[in-house]
Amino acid sequence: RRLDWLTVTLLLGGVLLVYYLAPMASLFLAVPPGEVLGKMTNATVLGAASTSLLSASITTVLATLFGLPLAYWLARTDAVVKNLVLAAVILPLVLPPTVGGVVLLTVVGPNTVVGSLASTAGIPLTRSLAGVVLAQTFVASPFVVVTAKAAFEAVDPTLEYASRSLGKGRWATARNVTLPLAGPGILAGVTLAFARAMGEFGATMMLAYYPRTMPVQIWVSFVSLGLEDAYPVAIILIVVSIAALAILN
Amino acid sequence: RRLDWLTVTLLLGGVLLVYYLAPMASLFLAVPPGEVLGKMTNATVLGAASTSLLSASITTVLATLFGLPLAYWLARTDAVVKNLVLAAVILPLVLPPTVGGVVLLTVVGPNTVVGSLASTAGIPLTRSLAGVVLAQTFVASPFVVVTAKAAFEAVDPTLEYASRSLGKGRWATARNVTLPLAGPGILAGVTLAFARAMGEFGATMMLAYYPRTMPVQIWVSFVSLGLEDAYPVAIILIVVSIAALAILN
Amino acid sequence: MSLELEGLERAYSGFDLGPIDLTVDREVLSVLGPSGCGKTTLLWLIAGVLQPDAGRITLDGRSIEGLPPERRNVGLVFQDGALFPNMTVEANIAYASSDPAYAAELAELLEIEDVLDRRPQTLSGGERQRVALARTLATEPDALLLDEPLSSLDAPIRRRLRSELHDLFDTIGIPVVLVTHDQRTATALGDRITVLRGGNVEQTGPSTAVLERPATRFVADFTGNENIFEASVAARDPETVTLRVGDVRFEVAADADSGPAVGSTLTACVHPSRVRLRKPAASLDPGEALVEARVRRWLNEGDEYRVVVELEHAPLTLTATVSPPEFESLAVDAGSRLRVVVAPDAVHLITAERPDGRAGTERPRQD
Amino acid sequence: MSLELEGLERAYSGFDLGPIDLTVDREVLSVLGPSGCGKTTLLWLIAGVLQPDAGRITLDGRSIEGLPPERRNVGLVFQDGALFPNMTVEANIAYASSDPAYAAELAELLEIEDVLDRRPQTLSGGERQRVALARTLATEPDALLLDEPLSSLDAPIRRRLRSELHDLFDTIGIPVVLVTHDQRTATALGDRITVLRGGNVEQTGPSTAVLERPATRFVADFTGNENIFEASVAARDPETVTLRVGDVRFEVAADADSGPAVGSTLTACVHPSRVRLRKPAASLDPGEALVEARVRRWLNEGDEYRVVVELEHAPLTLTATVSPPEFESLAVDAGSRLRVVVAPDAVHLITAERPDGRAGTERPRQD
Repeated sequence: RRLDWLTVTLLLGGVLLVYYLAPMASLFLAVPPGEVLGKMTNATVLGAASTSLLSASITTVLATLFGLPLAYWLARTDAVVKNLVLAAVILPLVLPPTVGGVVLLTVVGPNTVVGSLASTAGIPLTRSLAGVVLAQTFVASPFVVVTAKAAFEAVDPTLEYASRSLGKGRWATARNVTLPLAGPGILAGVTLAFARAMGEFGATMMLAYYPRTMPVQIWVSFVSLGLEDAYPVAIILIVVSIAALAILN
Repeated sequence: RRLDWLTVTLLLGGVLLVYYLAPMASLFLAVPPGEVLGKMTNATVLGAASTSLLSASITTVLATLFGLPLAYWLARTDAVVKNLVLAAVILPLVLPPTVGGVVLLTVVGPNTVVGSLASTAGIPLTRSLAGVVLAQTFVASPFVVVTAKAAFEAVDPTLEYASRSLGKGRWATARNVTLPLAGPGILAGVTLAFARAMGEFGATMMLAYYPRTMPVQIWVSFVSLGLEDAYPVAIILIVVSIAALAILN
Repeated sequence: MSLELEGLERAYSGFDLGPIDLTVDREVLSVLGPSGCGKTTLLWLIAGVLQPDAGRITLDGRSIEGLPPERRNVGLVFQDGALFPNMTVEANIAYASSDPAYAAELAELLEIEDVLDRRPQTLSGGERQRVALARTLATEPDALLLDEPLSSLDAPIRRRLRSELHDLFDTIGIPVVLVTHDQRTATALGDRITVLRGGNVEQTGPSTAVLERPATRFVADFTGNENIFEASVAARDPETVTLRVGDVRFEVAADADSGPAVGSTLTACVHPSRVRLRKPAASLDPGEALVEARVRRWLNEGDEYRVVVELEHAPLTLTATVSPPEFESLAVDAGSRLRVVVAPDAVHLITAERPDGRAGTERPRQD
Repeated sequence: MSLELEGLERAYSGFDLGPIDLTVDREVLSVLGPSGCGKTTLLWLIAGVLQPDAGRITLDGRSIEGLPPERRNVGLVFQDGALFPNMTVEANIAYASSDPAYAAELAELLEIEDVLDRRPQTLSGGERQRVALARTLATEPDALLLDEPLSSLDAPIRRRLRSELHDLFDTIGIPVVLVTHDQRTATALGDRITVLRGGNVEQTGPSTAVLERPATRFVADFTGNENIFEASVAARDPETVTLRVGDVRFEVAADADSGPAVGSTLTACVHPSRVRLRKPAASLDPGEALVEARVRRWLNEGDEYRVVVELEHAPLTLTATVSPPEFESLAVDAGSRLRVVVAPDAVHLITAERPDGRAGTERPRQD
């Protein structure tokens, strides 16, 4: 009885933990810090970083703007179509990103109606920042919806009823009661969406190989110059991920 | 007052819904069914499909085997390191897959100790089915842990205490009470992990461009022969995703 | 000022509430019923949190059933308070009222001044109820609804709050509807009582009338008239009905309008507090029926003893509640002999038996 | 067979339980206390669901405090039952017992035979309690623990189950510990009562003793001895102490050992059921103190009336409970004059005042 049950489960699960953490440690051990830091000021790296930051920020704003209302609706409705709508939101989450790229290209690709109209108007939807944002939004925005939905659901509807029976309308209730209480969950969803947008690779490769985001830059560096050349960007992305983790906790 | 509050939120959120669903519909409209069905029996497509199915299955088994104990530990422990362990599990979820590929290569790449030992033993860890599984496990297994953890947490610990005070040990309690009650949540986690493994692209590209999984095949077809050539595999993956969705609901 | 419900109906997962007709003037109406009888649903319909399927709600002459909750000016104190956890107690009250002076006055009245800067999570049950009440009163409502205001409180707090609420309701002068599953709270606070069962009104009337003259077996049981038995009518004159159970006869005061035929069988009930026990050799007051009995068992319930006796000449078991001094003077013990006295006005005849099939979700038999 | 706790301690989010010393033989011990006083924690420590920080637990001579719950053979009936929702009622009971005949016997005893094939979610509160009890008894435990067995039940069901449990405990002949916040349940079911406050034992003793001779002000208030007042000792002889409040004198039976000095001030309490009201012109029994009073208000609590009177010659307000027939014969109304009778053995002197600083999380004053 020395070895208790919970310890046994941790030992088994520890195999996964080692598998998650050892490579991370190994990277930091393998890399000569000076050299990598030097490469970080390289123009290609800086370009990829600014493309990623800009596009992920726009994506996050779009996802929040449209995702929060949808999350609230899903949390509070008892409409029969609720489950179908929820399925539509989860579909991009389980869809492989490359497939997401393929289906998006059938709508916004250069030879489609939408794509060619936009091109004519001077806003090409592929191989452009717009294309990056379109790819990231498809893949990342469901995180806002799913996480914020759970946060809204965790707010007892009785509190909203109480607010309204005190004479406050829907909007005052949402502003003073629902949003403050759902705040931490909403922040988690927004953070997840931003992290996912920063890391998006599959759909972006299909829609917008240029301008290169950081994940695409890692791939290009790796193929053309070898693993070491991918380190600087990888380290920036790891730092961003750990920052996101810190916000999530 | 005709337009009620919930309808307004749905109208706003509907923008996202259209963005998720229109491309899907567009793909099915754009594709001549006969032609695509014909291509599906093509040897390349079949090879990619069998590689994906086999590797995703192995990944799912590994993720479940080690992920469930870890999930149970996370759900039931009050150890102080709990949050750190949870952070380690979420890290691969927020890490871009290409970065996952980079860090894995620093451990199992051909020039590393582990990689060269395995190669000598006749099990190369890159450009092999083993490499695909390694990449997919890193990216997909956290889904089992996170979802099953929530499922275990939803099982009232009082029920476990009740079982034990009725004279049943830890294992009988887990088998008769905890697992049956957490079952649906665990199934959801396993399904998500399988779907994520089927769709894995970024880390796989870095670790094992060969043998080609379906997402890699889509990319190769798109680059070498154009969008239409990517359709057959994309449609198979969409069908798999929708099946996963059906299980999740 | 008056609150009127007319034909209010709502289908609700598994059972139907209503149709319900009730009028509440400047008084307190207690809605009493078991869990799941539709009490909370009724309040939510009046407050506008739920929409009725049919029926009208009129407050002070204006029809309010179509209005959203924020425009009804009906104050609802939710069960457990529904205080906003993201605000202090003071902010909770200020949220409801734009008049800081009035808010301060209410805080003083309800004795919550020293918790104004605390968060709701840190309050005790009794404090939470008071803050919720202050917050609702701060809106100066035209009608006040309370959902189980005293449940889940410890006894001393419940006792204190019960008498404070009684005084408060006396002073505010608006229709008050409170729902509860506790008969003591219902009678202590309500001018009138409505008993609800499976979504339907079983009886409405002044508290004493409902308690002492239950219309149905269900009301009798729920209001504590637990001595319910079948008896046959042995004789009848304009003022009394004589009931027979076994070889025992009871005289019962006859209602003017109800006329049970001699020989018919009917259901009677006696509240345990009206079954009086005497020593075997006790003397009789005029008009009292006196019956030999043997003690089967007794329970000490603290403020009173509950003594179960079996009549010697009838197949009937009666429960009597006895105060501690009385209990001691009677020297009650299992098996000991006593006399049972039941005054004519203590026995009530249950006339309006409701068919069993109409019962709602609760199934009293199994319990 | 006996269950012994020695110096049991457990630090628990915000307050400390214990050290607690208790011995329970083949009897029922009711642990009474307000919410949050550590009642559930105490049961969980005995059952092994929680581990104590210090102390010993002995059951039938063997030390069990180090054993996992499954090896203690202590039956714990959880609050709300903790039935397994993935099994039918029958499977729940079969899970606990390998003997189908005994399981069937228990189902018959507890009258749950007709719900055996149902899922726990579809049961009523009373059924759930019975099934949980049957499931626990099926393990043939050496001691039985019950957590709030009657809370959250409607009154008629609670009444019935209370007397059924009383009979059941009589027959099983093992140590039974039940915790409750309800004084009626504690006294009705317990041979002895332990009052818990903020994690510490405030008083332990036979039910009647705790109820009638509360050791502290807290116990007095919690057991319903709500008439608590300060009085000075006017005279003292071997059998009686004479108390003075204002111009009113009470005679109190003196304990042999306690000797309050003449002139000292002490705390006394009287249970409302022992404050008797008489008409203004009533005659006196020998030895009764009789005091003029005026009715301040009254509450109808259904099975009894609660009358608050102000003494005319002392700054003292007393609450009396009065049965409905008595209430009618007294013609009580606000402002009317009555006489108050308090028998010498009705007044109890509170001697062991616990310092206020030792109180736990509950703060009775604010409520």
